Amino acid sequence: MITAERKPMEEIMGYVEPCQRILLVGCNECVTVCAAGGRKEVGLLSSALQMAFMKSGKVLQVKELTLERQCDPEYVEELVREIDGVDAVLSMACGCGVQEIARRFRDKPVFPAVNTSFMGASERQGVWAERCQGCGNCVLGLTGGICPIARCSKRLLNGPCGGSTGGKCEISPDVDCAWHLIWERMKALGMEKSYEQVMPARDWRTSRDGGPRKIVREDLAL
Amino acid sequence: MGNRISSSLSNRVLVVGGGMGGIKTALDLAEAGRDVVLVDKAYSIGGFMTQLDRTFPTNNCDLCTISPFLSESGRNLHIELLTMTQVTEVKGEAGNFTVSLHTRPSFIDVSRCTACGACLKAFPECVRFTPGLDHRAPTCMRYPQATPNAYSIDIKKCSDIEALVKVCPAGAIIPDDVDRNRSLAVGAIVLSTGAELFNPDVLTDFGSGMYSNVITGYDYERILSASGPTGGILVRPSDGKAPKTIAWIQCVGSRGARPPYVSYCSSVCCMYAIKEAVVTKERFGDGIEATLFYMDMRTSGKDYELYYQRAKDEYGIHFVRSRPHTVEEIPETGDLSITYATTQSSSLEREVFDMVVLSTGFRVSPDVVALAGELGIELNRHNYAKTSSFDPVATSRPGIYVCGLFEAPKDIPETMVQASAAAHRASTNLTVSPKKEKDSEAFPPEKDVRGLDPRIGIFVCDCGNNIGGVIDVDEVVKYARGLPGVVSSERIGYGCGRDALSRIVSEIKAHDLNRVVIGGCSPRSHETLFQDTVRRAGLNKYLLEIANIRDQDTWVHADRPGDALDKAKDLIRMAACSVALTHPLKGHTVPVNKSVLVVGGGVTGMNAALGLADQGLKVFLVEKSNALGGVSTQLRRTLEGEDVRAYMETLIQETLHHDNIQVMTNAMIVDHSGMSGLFKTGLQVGPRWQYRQIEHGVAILATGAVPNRPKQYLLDEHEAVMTQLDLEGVIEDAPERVRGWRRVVMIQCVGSRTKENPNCSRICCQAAVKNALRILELNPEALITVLYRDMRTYGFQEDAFREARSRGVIFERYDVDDTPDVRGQGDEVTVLFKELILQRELELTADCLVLSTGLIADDEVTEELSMIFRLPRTTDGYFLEDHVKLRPVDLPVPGFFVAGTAHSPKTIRESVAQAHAVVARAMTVLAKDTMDLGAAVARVDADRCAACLICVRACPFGVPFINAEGYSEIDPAKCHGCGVCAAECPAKAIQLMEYEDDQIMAKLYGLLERVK
Amino acid sequence: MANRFEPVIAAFCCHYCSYTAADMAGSMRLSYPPNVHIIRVPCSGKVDAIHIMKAFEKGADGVYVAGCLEGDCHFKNGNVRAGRRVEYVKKLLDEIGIGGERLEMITMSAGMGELFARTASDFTEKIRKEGPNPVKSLPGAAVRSAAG
Amino acid sequence: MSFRKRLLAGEFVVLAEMDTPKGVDISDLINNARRIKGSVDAVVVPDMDKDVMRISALGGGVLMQQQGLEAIIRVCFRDRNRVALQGEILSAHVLGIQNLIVVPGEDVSFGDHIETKAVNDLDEIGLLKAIQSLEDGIDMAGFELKGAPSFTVGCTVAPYTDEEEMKREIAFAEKKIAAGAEFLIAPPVYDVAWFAKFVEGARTLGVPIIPTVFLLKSVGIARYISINEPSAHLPEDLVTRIRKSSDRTGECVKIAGETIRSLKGLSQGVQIDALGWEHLIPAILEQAEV
Amino acid sequence: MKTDSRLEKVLKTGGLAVTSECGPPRGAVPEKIREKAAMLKGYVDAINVTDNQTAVVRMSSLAACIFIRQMGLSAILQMVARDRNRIAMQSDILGAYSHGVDTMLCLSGDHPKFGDHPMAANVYDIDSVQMVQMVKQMRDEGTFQGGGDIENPPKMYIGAAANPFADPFELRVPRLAKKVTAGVDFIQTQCVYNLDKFERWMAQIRERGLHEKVHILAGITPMKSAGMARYMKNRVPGMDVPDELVNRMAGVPKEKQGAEGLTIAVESIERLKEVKGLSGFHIMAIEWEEKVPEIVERAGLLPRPEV
Repeated sequence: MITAERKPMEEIMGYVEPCQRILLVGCNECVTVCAAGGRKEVGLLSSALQMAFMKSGKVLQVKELTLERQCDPEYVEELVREIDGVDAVLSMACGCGVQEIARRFRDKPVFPAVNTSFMGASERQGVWAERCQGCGNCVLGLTGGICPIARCSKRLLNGPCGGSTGGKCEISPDVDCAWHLIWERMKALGMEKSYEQVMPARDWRTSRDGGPRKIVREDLAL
Repeated sequence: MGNRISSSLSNRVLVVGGGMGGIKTALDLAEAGRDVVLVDKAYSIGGFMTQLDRTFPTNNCDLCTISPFLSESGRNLHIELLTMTQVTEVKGEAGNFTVSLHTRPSFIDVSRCTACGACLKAFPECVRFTPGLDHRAPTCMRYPQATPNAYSIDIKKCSDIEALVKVCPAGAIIPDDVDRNRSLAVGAIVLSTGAELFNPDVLTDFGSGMYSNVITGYDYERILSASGPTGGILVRPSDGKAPKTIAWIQCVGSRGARPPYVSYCSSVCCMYAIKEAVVTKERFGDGIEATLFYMDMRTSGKDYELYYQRAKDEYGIHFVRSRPHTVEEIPETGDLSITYATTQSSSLEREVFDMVVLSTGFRVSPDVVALAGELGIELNRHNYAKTSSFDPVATSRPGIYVCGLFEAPKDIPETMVQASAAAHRASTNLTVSPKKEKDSEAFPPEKDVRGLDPRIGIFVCDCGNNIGGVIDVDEVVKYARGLPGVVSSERIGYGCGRDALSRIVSEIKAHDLNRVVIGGCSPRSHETLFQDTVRRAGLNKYLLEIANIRDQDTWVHADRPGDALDKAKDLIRMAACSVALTHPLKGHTVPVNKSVLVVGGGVTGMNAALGLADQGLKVFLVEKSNALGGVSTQLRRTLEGEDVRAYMETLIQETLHHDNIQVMTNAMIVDHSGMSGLFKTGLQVGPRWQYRQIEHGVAILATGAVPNRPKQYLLDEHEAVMTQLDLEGVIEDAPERVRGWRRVVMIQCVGSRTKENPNCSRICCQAAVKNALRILELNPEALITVLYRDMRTYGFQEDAFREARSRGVIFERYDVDDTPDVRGQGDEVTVLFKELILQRELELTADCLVLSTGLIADDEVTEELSMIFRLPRTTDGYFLEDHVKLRPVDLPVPGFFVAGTAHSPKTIRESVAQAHAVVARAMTVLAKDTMDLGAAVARVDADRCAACLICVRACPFGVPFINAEGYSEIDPAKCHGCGVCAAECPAKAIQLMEYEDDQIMAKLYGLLERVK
Repeated sequence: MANRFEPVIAAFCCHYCSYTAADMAGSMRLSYPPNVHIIRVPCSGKVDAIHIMKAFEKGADGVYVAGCLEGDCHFKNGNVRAGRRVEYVKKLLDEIGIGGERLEMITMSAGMGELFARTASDFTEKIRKEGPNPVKSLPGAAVRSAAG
Repeated sequence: MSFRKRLLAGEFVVLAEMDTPKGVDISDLINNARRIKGSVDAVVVPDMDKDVMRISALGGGVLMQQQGLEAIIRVCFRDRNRVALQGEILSAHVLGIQNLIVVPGEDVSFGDHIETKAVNDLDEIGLLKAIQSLEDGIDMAGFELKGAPSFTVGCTVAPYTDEEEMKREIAFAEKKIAAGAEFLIAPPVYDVAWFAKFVEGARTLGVPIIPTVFLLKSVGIARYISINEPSAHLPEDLVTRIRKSSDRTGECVKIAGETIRSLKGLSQGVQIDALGWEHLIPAILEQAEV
Repeated sequence: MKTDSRLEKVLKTGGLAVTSECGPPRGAVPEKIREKAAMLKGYVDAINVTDNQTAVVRMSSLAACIFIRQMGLSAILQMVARDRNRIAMQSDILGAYSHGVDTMLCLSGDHPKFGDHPMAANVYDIDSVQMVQMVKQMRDEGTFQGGGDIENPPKMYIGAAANPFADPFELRVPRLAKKVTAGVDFIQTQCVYNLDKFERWMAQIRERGLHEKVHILAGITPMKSAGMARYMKNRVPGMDVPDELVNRMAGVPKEKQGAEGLTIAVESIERLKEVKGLSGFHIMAIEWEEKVPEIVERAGLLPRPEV
C-alpha cells in the first residue's frame, strides 16, 4: 500500500490562500487505509481550513468529495459535476491521484494536501513501515523474503555493514538491521549456504533510474 | 432454612401490602416469571415512600425514584393488583394455601376512571382524608402518581349520589358498589404490611397535639413535599410564617423504659432528621438555624456517617446530645421553648425555636398484629414478626415470609433488600408461571415513519418543584413550540406519573406525532419508561430523545434561574434537532446462559449459591482461600444467641453437597469478557493454578470484608489486648480465662469513624454488647467498661444494650479529639480516658482490653475485581451499588450483583438477607431465555468500507472482521456498542445506531445555533 | 460583572462514568456554571475528531471530552483512544491558530460528582480567560457535496 | 534445530508449558499451539498435572508434534505402575516423542479425583533408571526389547525455601543425573538473585538448568504466592508493581519477559508457564527479547 | 605479484605489514596531509586516506593520495559506495592509478545521517563486495562494468574492511568469505579492543582457511582518554570495548590516560602478533598521527622492510 501523511497546515493554507472556493477530494484507497486522505480526513481538513480562514474574516467554501480511487480516470470523471466554480482542487490522494486530476482538468490548479511517502505495510494500528521501493527486479527470493533495498539503510546487497548492533541499524536503534533479519530468516529456512554467493551489482534500469516506467499488458491494452 | 417445600400446587405468590417493599417483591417475582397477587388495604399502592419528600443519603426526590416502580407494577402482566383489600383467612400449608380476601367498595370502576378530577371539583366532601397535614378538602388521590390511577369515593359522605354519578364523564362511578369476598389459591405469602408511626399526642412533655407548631417528622415531610398541603413551601402551621429556627427531637416514643415508649430503636429517625435539616438548609437558605437533640447519633448505614459529618461541617446543623426535658409554647408568638440538660453543663438550658419537629419511630399496627394472629405466625415481644438471623425473611409458619418494617424497623435500602429476599424465598420450589405474550397484548403495531417529515412532540416535566421550582416551565414549553418540526409542546407535571404517561400517548395519537422529546430527569433512570410509553403510542421506541433538564440543569443551576432557563431551552433545542434525525431501530437479542458465578464462599456467597441452586440453576462458587466459610467461621454466636458455628457447618456441608453447585477453592479470577447473559470468566483454580474458563449469565460478588486490625492501643503487642473477634474465640474456647478477669475494658470505633476510615463499621456496637453479656454469663463479678462515641445498637439490638446496662456494664463516652490512652503494665493494661460528665481523667487497669475494630473493605481484592469486571468502588473500597435505595444489590454493570460485607459492613442477618436478595435479582435476568442487547450496535456501509482493518484492530472486543465480500462486518449480537470503530473509521463507513454522527452533529449544531 | 464573556462549552460525556458523574453532581446539588452543555455518548472512544472540529467550527469556545478513569473504561480502552484523539486534534487546532488549549480530555469515575462540578467550573474559567473562539460571529460556509 | 541440539550447543532454549484440555475439545490447545509456533523451541506437555484428569501427556505431545512443534512430555509415576509406564514410554518413542521429563506427581488430595489411589510403584530415580534401561534395550523385568527407544531425559527440582533445602535438592538432583537425567527443570523464578544462588550451588552438576517462568496474571495470584509459598521468594515489590500498573496483564507479561531476560546468561533456557494464557507467550518473548 | 603495490610486496615477504591512515583536511590546502605523511615516513608501509569519513565533507581521497605519492610514500585510496555510482568510481580509479596510486580499500561508507550533509542523496549503486568485484574485473579482465575493454587496465591491490565485532557475530566470517570470493587481497579490520573475541574470529577464519587467501591487518586505535573509551563503547556502532578496558583507562589520572592508551595499543599488538594467520596491523590514530611512530617502535615493528 502507498502511505502518505497530511502536510503541515501552514503549507496547505499557503496553497489555498488565494482561493474562495475549493474542491477537497479524498480517495477511498490507500490513503484511506493509512488514515491520511479518506472521508474522515477530508472532513477534518475541510473543517480546519474553514476555521483557519474564518479567523481572519475570510469565508472559504469547501466542497468535500471522496472518490473511490483517484488514480483512475473513470472515477476522476466524477469531478466534472463538482468542479465548476471552484478556484482550485485540493487532493488528499497520493501523488498519482493529484496528477490524474491535473491531467484531466487542465485549467484548474491542483494542490496536494498530503506527502506521499512510501510503499509499506502496517505493523500495527497506526504504524506503517516501508517495505518496498518498487525497484522492478525483485530479489526477495534470495533474501528470505526481506528486502535489503527497501529496508537496509545503505541498500547493501551482500550482507550487513559493520555498524549493526544487537540487530539494529546504525542509523537508529528503532530501525531493524535488514540483514540481521535476513540472516535470521535464512537460518530458519536452512538457506545459510546461499548467503556466501556474491550478489552481483544490480541493473537499476528496472528501477526509476531507467526513466519513468510503464507496464503495458498487450493482452489487456487493446 | 429448614422449610423447603417439596412440591407446590399453586405457583402464585400473594404479597400483602403495597408499599415499597411489597411492590419490589411483586416486581422481582413478576420479572422472574412468577404470578403475583398484590393486595393493599388502601385505595392506591405506594405506602410511606410516596409521602416522603426526599430520601437520604442522596436527597433524591422520592417520587421520581419510586414512580417507575409504581407504573411498572401497574403494567406488569404477571401482577394482579387488588386495592382496598384485606386478607381475612389463610388455610392450608406451604405450597398450597387458600387465602380469603375481602375487598371494600371504591364506588369507582377503576378501568374506566380517567382521573379527570371532575368528581372532586363538584363534590369535594365525599373524599377520604390525605395523610399528613392537609387541612384542605383533600384530593382523593393520595399523590399525583397514584396507582391505580383512579379516584376513590367515600359514598357515605355524599349528599347527592345521583348528581355525583352524573358529573363523571367516563361513567365510572358505581354507587351500588358492594363488598366482595374472594378465595384464592397461592403457593406462598409475603407480608409486607409495614408499620405505623408513633403518635406523640399521647405524650405530655413535648406538646404534640397541644401546640400547633410541634409537628412530627412525617408532617414535616409533607410540608416539604411539592405535592403536599403547602405545595412545598416551608411555613409553620400556627401562623403560616416561615420559621427561622427549627429543632428536631430524636427518639420520641422510642428507646424508652415505660409505655407509651417502646424500648427498641426505630433505626431510621437519625438519618431522616438529618436529611430534613439538610434539605431545609438547602432549599430555604442558610438563614435557617437547624438544631438536632439526640441521644446517640445512629448513622451506621453505608456512607451515612459521611452524610452526618457533612450535615455538621458543611451545612452547619447544630447537634446537641441531650434528651430534652420539656417543650413549652410561648403563647404570644406560638414559638416553643425547649428545656434540656447537656453533659457540658450542670444546669438546665433553655432555648426558643419557631418550630419543633418530633422524630417519631415505628409501631406495628393492631391490624397487622391481628393478621399475624390469623395467619398463625409468631411475633416477638415488640409485635414484629419473629425470624431467625439465618433466614431473616422467613416467619415461623412455613411458606409465609416477611419483609420490610414488619420484620424490624429499617430504612428503604434494607427494605428493598428484604423485599427481594422475600421474593426469592417465596418462589423457591414454586414452578415458573406460564409465559405471557407481553408485546402482542400491550403494544400496538409500529407505525411506519419512513419518509415522513418529522412531527415532533415536546413534553416538559416540572417534576414538582425540582424543575418547576427553578425555571418557568411554561416558557420552555412556549419556546419549544417554535422549534423546527415541532407540532406540539406541553407541560406534563410529573412526567413519569401515570396520567402524564397516558397523556403523552394520547397526544402522540392526537397530533400524529412521529418523534418525541421529553424534557425531564436523566435518561439514565427514566429512558426505558418513556421508551415504553412512545411504543405504546405505536411509535418505535428509538424515536425519542430525553433532555436532561433536571439532574444537569435545574438541580445544578438553581442559584441562577435565568441561566437555568436558557440552558433548559438549549437542551430541548438540542434534543429536538437530534430527534428529527432518528429512525426506527430494532433491538438485538442473545440467548441467556443459565449459570451463575458466585465470587466468595463466606456466609453470603454460600447462601446465594444455595438459593440459586435450589432454583435449579448451575452455580460456580469461587473462593480464593482453601476453604469455605469466610470471616463468619470466627464468629460463635449472634447477639440473639444463635449458634453460628453449627449453622456454618451445616451451610458448608449443604453447599459442598448440592448437585447444582460446583465449589472451587483456591480460585482466583484473572480475566473476564462478555455481557449480561453471556459472560465468560477465567480462573486459576486449586493449589497448582489450573486455568479454566466458565460461562455464566450473571455474577454475584460476595467477597466480604476483612476484620480490621489497626496498630493501635497495643494490639498484637500486648497479650491482654484483643479485638472483639478474638474475644469471641476466647469466650468459647477458654472460658476459664474469662472467669479469671476482674476488669474488662472495651474501646469502640477503633479504626472506624476516623480521618483515615471515616465510615462506621456498623457491627461493633452490637458485638461489644453481645460479648459483654457473654462475659457476665461466665463471670458475673467482672467489671466491664465500654468506652464509646455513640452506641449504635439500632433496632432490637437496643434491648441488649439496655440489658447490659442493667446488668452493670458501664458505658462511658469519649471524645474523638481526646481518645483514650493505653499503657501496658505487666500482664495488665492501664486505660486512661477523660470522663465527660465530671470532666475528669480516669484510669482503669484491666486484665483484658477489647478493641472494637470492625470491618474494612478488602481493598486489594475489590480493587482487582473492580478492574477485571470494570465495576466502580466507594472511596473506602466497597463495591458501589447501582442505586443506593432502589437497586441496593445491583451493580452498575448489568448482570452483576453484590451482597454481604463486600457491599458494606453488616451482621450475618443482614448478609443473609442480601444473599437471598441477589438470588431474586439474578433470577430476573436468568428467568428470561434471551437477553435484550438494545439497538446501539455498529453498522457498516459496505459501499464506503475500504476494508482497511482499522475497525478490526480498534475494536476492544475483536468483533469486526473482513467478510468474504471484502468489507468489514460487525455481528450485532457481539457488538458492545461503544462506537470506537465508528469514530476511528477513516472512510466514515461505520455508524453506531442510536448515536449516529448526524444525530450528534445535530445536537452540536442545535447547541451552537444561538452562537452567532 | 455586566459584560463578562460567557463561553459556550460542549462536553462529550460517556454514559457510564462522566455522564453519571454529572447526574451525581445534580443529586448532590453541586452548583457549577451553566456554560457547559453535555452531549451523551456511550463511550468517550465514540467521540470522533470531526465532532470536536465541527464544534469549534460552529463557534464553541471550548470542548472537553470526559471519559472514565484510566483502566476503568467500560469498553476496555475507549477512554485511552479518546485521549490520544484529543491530543491529535489539539495539535491541529494549534496549527490553525484556534488554540489547542480550548480542548481537553478529562477522566472521572461515576461517583465523582464533585469532580464533575469542579471540572465544569475550572474549564469554564479557563475558557473565559482564553476569550471567545476566533471563528465565532462569522457565518460558516461548508458546502457538502451529495457524493461526499 | 532440535531441542537436544540446542541444549548441547549451549544455546538458550525457550520452552512453553501447554496444558491439555479436560475434555476432547482441543480447539484452544491447537490455536494456542499455532500462535506460539516458531517462537519457542519446544513445548512441555504435563501429564495430568495439578492432579487433574485430562488428556494425557502422550496424547497432548503427539497433538503438538502434529502441529509442527517439538514436544517434551512429562512422565509421572503417580498414576501408572512400571508396566504401564514402560509401555507408555515405548509408545512415546514410536509416536515421535524425543524428550521426556520425569516428574513426581503431587499428592492426589490436590486434584479433582481425591478419592483415587496413588500408584507410586516407582520413584523418580526408579523411573529414570527404567528409561535408561529401556534405552539399553532391556525392560525392568530383564527382558530384551525388540528395538530400543532413545530420549533426551530431564528431571525437575522441587521448590526449596532455604539454603538448607536447596542443598538437599541439589544433592537429590545429583542422584537423578546419575540415574540418567540430562537437564533440570527448576521451579518458578521471581527473584533472580535467589535463583543465582541455586545456579551457583548446582554448578557442579554439570547439566543445563532450565528454570520455570510463571506468568503471574494478577495481584491476587502474586499475593497468594507471596503469602502461601515461601519457597517462591516472591518479592513484595513485584506485587506492588502489578498493583500500581494500569494495565495489569501487560505488567505481568512485562515481568515475565524481564525475568527471562535476566535469566539469559544465568540459565540455559526457560520453561514458560502461562497458565492457560498461552496466547500471551509471544508477547512475553518480545519483552524478553529472545 | 598481481600489482606493484608496496603493501603487496611487504605482505609477500611473510612479515607483518604496518599501515596507518590520515584524514584529509576540510579545506583546499594540502599542508596538513604533507605534515601527517612526513610523520609516518619510515614507520609504516602504506598510508590509507579516508573518503569523506563519517560522511563529513573533506578534500577528496584521490587528491590527498596524489600528494602522498608525490612524497614518495605509498598511499591507499579509500573509496565508499555512498557517494558515487559505478561510473564515477571507475573513472576515479583510472585517475588514481595514473598517479601511481596502486592500492585501494573498498568500503560501504558511513550513512549520511551521521555526517554534515544528512540531507544528501545516498547513492549505493553498488555495495562494497560488488566494488571489490568491480575493481578486480577492471584489473584482471580489463573490462568496465558496462562490458567495454580498458586500455591499460589499472593494477589495483584490492582491500576491504571487516568488523569482527558487529552483529550478527556468526555472520562476520561468512561476510569476509564473501569478500574473498569477490576477490579481495587484503583486509583491514575495525579497531580491536576485545582481543578474546578477535582471536575467536581469527580461529574461525583459520578453520575455513581464509587466512591463506587474504591478508588480514588488525585495526589498532590508541585511546586518548577514558572519555574516548566510553564514547567508543557506547556511541560508535559496531564497536566492542570491554568494560575492563574502560575501567583501566578510568583507573589512571586524567593526565596519564593518553600514555595508558598507548600502552594498551602496544600490548594489544604484542599479543596479536602471536595470532596465527594475522598479516599485520592497521594503526588508526585518529587525530593523533604523531603517536604512530611511538606505537610502531614500542611494539617492535621496526624497522620496516625495504621492498
